[in-house]
Amino acid sequence: MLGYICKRLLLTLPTLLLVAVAVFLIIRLIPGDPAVVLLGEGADAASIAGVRADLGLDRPLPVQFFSWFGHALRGDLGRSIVSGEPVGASILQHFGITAAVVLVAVTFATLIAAAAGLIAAWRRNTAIDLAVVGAATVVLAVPSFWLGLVLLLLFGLKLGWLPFVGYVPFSESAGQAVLFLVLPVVTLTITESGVLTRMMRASSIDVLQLDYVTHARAKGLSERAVLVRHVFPNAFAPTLTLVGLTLGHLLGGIAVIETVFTLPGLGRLMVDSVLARDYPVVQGCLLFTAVVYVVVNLLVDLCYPIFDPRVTAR
Amino acid sequence: MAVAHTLKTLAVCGVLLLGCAIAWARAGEVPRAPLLRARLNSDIVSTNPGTRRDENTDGVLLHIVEGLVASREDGSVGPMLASRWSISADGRVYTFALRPEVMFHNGAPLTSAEVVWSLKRYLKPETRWRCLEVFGPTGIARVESISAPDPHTVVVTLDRAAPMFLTTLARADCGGTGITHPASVAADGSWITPIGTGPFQLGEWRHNQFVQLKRFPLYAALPGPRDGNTGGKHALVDELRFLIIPDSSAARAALVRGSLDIIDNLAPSELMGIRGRTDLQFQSVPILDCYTVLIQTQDPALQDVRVRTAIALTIDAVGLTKAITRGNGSANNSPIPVASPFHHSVEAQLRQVNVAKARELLKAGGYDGHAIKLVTSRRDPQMFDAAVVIQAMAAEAGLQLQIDTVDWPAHLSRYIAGTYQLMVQSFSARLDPALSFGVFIGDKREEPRKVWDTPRSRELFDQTLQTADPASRQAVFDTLTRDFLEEVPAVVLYNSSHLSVVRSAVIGHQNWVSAQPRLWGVSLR
Amino acid sequence: MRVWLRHAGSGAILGISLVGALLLTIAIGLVWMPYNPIAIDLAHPLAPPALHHWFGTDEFGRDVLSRSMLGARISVLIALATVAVAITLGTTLGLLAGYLRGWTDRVLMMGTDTVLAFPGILLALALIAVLGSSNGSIILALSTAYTPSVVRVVRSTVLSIREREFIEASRSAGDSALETIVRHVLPNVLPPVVVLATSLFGWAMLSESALSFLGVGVPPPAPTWGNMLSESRPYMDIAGWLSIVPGLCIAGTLLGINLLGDALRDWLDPRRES
Amino acid sequence: MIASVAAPLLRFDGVRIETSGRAGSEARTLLEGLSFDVAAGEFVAVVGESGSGKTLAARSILNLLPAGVRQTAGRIELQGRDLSQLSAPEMRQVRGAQIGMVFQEPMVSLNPAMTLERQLAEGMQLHRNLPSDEIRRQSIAMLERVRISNPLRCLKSYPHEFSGGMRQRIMLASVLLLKPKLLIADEPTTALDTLSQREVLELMVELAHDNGAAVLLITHDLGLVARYTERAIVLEKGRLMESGFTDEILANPQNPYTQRLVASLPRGRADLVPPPDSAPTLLQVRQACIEYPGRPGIWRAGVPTQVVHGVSLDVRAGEIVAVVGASGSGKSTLGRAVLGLKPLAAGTISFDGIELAAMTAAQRKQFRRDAQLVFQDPYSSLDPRRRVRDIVGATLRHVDDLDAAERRARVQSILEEVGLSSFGDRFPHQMSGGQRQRVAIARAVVSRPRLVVADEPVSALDVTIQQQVLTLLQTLQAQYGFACLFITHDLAVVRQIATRVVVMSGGIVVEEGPVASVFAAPAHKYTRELLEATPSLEVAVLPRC
Repeated sequence: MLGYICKRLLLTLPTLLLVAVAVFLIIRLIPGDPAVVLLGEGADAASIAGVRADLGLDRPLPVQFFSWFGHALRGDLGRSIVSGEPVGASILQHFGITAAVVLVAVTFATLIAAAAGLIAAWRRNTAIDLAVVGAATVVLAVPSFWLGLVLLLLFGLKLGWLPFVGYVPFSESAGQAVLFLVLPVVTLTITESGVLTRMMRASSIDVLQLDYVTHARAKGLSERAVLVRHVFPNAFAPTLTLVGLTLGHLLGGIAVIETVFTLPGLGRLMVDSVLARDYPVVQGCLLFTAVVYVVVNLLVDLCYPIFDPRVTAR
Repeated sequence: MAVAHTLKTLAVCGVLLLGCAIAWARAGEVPRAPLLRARLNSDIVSTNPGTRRDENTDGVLLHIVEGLVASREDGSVGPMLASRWSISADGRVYTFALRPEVMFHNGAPLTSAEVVWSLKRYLKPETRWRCLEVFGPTGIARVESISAPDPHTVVVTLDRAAPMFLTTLARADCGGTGITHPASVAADGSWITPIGTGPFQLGEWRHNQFVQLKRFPLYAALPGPRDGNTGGKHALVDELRFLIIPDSSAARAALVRGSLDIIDNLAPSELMGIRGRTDLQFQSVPILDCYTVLIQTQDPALQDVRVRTAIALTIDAVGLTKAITRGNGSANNSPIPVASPFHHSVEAQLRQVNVAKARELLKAGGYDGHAIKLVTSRRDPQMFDAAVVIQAMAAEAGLQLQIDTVDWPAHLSRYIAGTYQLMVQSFSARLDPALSFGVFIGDKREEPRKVWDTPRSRELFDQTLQTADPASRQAVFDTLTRDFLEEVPAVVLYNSSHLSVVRSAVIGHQNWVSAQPRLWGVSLR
Repeated sequence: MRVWLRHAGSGAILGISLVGALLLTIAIGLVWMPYNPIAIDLAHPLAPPALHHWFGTDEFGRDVLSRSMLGARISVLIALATVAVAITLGTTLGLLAGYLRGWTDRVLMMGTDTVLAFPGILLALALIAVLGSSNGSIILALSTAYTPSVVRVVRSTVLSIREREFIEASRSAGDSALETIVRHVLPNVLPPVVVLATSLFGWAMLSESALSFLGVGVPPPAPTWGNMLSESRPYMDIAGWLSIVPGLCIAGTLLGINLLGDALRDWLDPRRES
Repeated sequence: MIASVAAPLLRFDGVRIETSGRAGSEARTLLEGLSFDVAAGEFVAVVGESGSGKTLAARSILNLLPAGVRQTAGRIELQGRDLSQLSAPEMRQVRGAQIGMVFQEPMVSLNPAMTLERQLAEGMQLHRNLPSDEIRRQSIAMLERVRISNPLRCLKSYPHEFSGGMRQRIMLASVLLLKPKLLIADEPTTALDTLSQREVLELMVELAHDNGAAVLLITHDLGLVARYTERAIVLEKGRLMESGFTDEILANPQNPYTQRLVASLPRGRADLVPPPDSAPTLLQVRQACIEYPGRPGIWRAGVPTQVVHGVSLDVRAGEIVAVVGASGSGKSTLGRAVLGLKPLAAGTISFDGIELAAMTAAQRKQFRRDAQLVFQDPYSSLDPRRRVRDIVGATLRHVDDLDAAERRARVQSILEEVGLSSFGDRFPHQMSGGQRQRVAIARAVVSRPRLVVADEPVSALDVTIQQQVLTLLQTLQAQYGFACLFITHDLAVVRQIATRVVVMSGGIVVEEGPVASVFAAPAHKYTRELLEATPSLEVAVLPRC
């Protein structure tokens, strides 16, 4: 198993290197100079050049890249131009919030999808099936941020049940922090459950037609036992891959939902740092996202054999 | 069996999540009442006064640090850490007498040594002081020496007379030339934290979430009531917390539901839905800022004054101001703000919209109908809205303007490099009219961001810097205003107001001509 | 066709009617609009839906209905262009990777993995910031973000077709590699690609509005449903119709497109039971 | 085994099965008025081609009909008790405990995500409350009984780790552990090759006899019916054609359909005449070796696996040579290599004396025209997106001396010869398996090739249609005189069509020679086993009256 993990990680190194180079170049192509942003409207040429020297932006590009990437490999992502904070720490702090929302939301979405998909496939072409498919299709059509806006308007503003401004971290008061996360989690759960339900239903339909399901019934098992013990594990395997893919992307930051609910998550951090030309933070964030994407996909592949033993970790 | 497996994996996910939640539950102190909560629309950029800054940063830091002198309510300069000062006959030597009873936040008394250290630090190039250029070759004067004959006296000697010296020291964007204790800086010169003499001291700064200030119990306040950034500054709450809420409707909703006490610099568009409420107090005080359309006179299409005049004639400043500031701004075509004591009859002239004349001038000026680019940014909603309105108004006269919305860094870079045809730009409050003109006038080769570069205008501008007598300065300002309206290097649109709204429980909040928040002397019922 | 319609059931009919409504709105918009969508009327900002302004006005007094009609045209244009670029580029690369295998396959797959490692929206954000926010740069940015998913679908379909016996039959009949691809592989790749195109259209429209939400969308004053929605944010509590109208337009269009996509999948692949 | 006087074990009485009118389509009758009895311990076959309703009959016993299909009339009695009236819990008591069922596809008849131990124990835990170690002991005993090596390891492993034959045996073990009174075997060995088919069936018979269980064998293969069942029931398109003792029905079938069924069994033909010795050798294969590249790791290249090593054979012009062997013996790979579709690792293949590898472009173009391939799976060998006319005309596109009109005429004439004259603009999915295979043959023959390689052309078809396609191939071969390399695993077909036979096993040729002599006195052990394991041969031997 360990050999397989090392091999997989080695395979992703070139991709990560490519991502690092791409990020490094793209952010520098964006017009607008971080030094100018720092000094504001009154900046004169001399002090701009001075700040650029301080930040090492005047060094040749390759030198800048290798010094940054060298440190990155050792875990030091440098300091933010805007706040001077170490990039690594601020990424982890923002990532914590994004991870909390994404992990909870994707877990709920997966549970909902697994149940709804299975039952819809089991009771095909009946009222339940049409309802589930209808709901999933509608959910797929609704833009996530609009849904967020409506929920915020309804539960935050009008009914005032849930706070939605001035995020209070867990350290401040766990109760408040949880309340803040309810709305974003609900929004994300609804948005993500749509595609997962459709996937689970399709794979359940395929599995239900296979002989070993009829065989299970022929053994005298109850319908429930057949569904849970025989249909679910085999139907859940392909859905799990989709969950892995979604998880990989969402952990990269749900910028839009974080904007709607003013959550200082990784997505928000990335958008702000791109808009403020905070090079180290942007580079750190995107590299971190790429690593998360790779690790999550690896994790999903590792627990895939639980559902489908044919796929052994070769 | 297979199902047990699935439940096991989901349980692992749950535990992982719980671990995350507990990991952050560090012991944080429970907020104590009374706590005053104000709002910032974006995080401060640093705690180093007058260096890495923006409007929000200046506003917050002026609660922590104080300069030798500070602006009064009417914009003039008054005593702060220096109880009085004398100027030599030739206007070059300034002798400041320090107030004896002032203490730093770390308990050390204020002596001339710390003042000299602070002033010298500001003048060092690596500090990147915003106002260093004022004392550079293109500035008003060079500082020859700073000395401390005794623990309570500081003498500053300039190379020539500079009536604007004290005004510069008081400028908010220079950090009020705040005096800080040497312990604010580490051994290697890197900035740690602002140890000032203000009514509040810095508490916790949690990025993108809040800036917390705590009351400084040993603060030695000047006698008498508040007077601008000076006068009696009393911290009436134990803790002041600036919450960072970028989204305006979220901030408004928080105010309505009581999880926020003060929304200070409110954008006019955020006013809707608040004005009618009884549980909120609303204030609007004109300030000395300026919203203008800069014109790149070196651009081939805009070199002809007739084209520039035509552009100015298509803009109905009164209508535009009313629409954008919801009636809280005052239309104004002159660089001197309406609220400035130097704003008289000449400055009050307003161009009347004349679409026919504008078409005629455009034709005469050789405008061939192709689109002229108007650069704006979303950072300040008023700038964005102004561009949209100007474009619509220009279209009436057949003038094709194409809006180029860029984000704030790109906007600033193009402003400083002068790479634009037209640009909607807003300048923060300048308490002295000379500074207001200084934004437009300057040598384009040296500073590409200046728009008015004629020998006559620069000569007149220097005069305003040299003379201290208000009457003669007013005459020069009138001439400059007339020339400005004549040559149209830019079209000033309006001066906005400092809009703020507070919960009824808040007592003593009073805006003034400077745009920054002022939260000393404010308490909760 | 009629048989298929009855068989496809209500989903397809609803899908066709929604998409039809969208196309009708755009067609009418080309000829007539109640007001000039860009003209401002500072006298009546934020007027609620009433007789002369059916969908009310925005903060500049511009008519929301006219802006929705013009917005429909631009949003659909951007989404269509993005789908066109992503599909053509993605299909070509997918065909090469799937059929030629070997090094081309490995290099192309590494390229797609790199792009996929970026969160879509942020990649688009960075590209737009570089190219300046014009319709063209948005289309380029969005198609770059979505081409990898097309490459992956096409590649996996080609891999399965490649093993089918009629490919061997074509080679044994003397067709060259190119002829085999054009005559046999491409026609069989089209059905899954067409279905993917419909969901891609939905994603593109969602991303365009998300980009406007983050402030880098289509530059004003041209309206798209996305930037109308993001500009309606400050007035959500006092002028709800400003955000409800574009939201419903986007949701309605996407619902129509998705239903059409499902119906297309069943029609193009008769063997699959609905 | 005379039927006992008491109520029979299983009785079908006027059973009718219909599709429930759903989504507009009106109700269709799939099975009408089926009545028959099965006595305890008796072996009964239900015979019919695809679409005859035999599987539906089997599945209706345990009420396992697919969605949208219902039993609308008649009674199914198990020892006098009508199963169709049972409530769900009552039916669940019957399933597994009283009646066991074995399915067709070994690949999907066992749950891939569940260890075999749990799948075997599942039935026992449900119907017999035995302690788990007792269940484990019985499972191991049963596995040994079905000749599974190392039963302990087998319990811990997953289905995909076993071959098709072993999997069917494991399934038998799991069903018979519960000692059911009736075992329904729904085409249990159709997907297996001849040798493992024989093993599984003989095992099934032994175990049934041990437990005194009756067996209801659902199949389309008359050979199996002859060898393993006492009575048979013949179905066609949902109707009972004939029922009675197996050997009577096979000896002199009364019903015309049964007669056609028995007649379509491949029989030896005396009139097969080998080509004259003067005929030149068209195809020479000398010491051919073929490899499949292994899966490459990151650095090291994949380890290739040898599939064919050192095979030599000749085909003379106009001669039909059969290549016979089990699946995995390399016969299909050899067939493709002969057409140059698979590169040789060693050895040579030459056509008309010219080595394939050394052919010039022009020679290769001519070779493409002279050598054609007919595939096994009608669903995969025709491009679903193209009309029949394009498919058949594909090879002609590369023939220069024909203009468009002549090409169209040539295609239309070949379509007429294969009996599909009006099918020109149809799509493959609009045609039956038999019709598609005729299109495949038309495609191969239209360019007047001199060699046709037929890779198991009929094994995917029903018996009656198989006969029609074989006769078509023979008439075309006689008419155009092309040589044919006929690849199959069914020795009965070999006897009907080929004059010479090459027997392959494990990638090498174990025996070769004229069909008559090889069949009469097989020299190699493998050939003998293969002959014995082919049941349909015996039936064909029966006197025709």
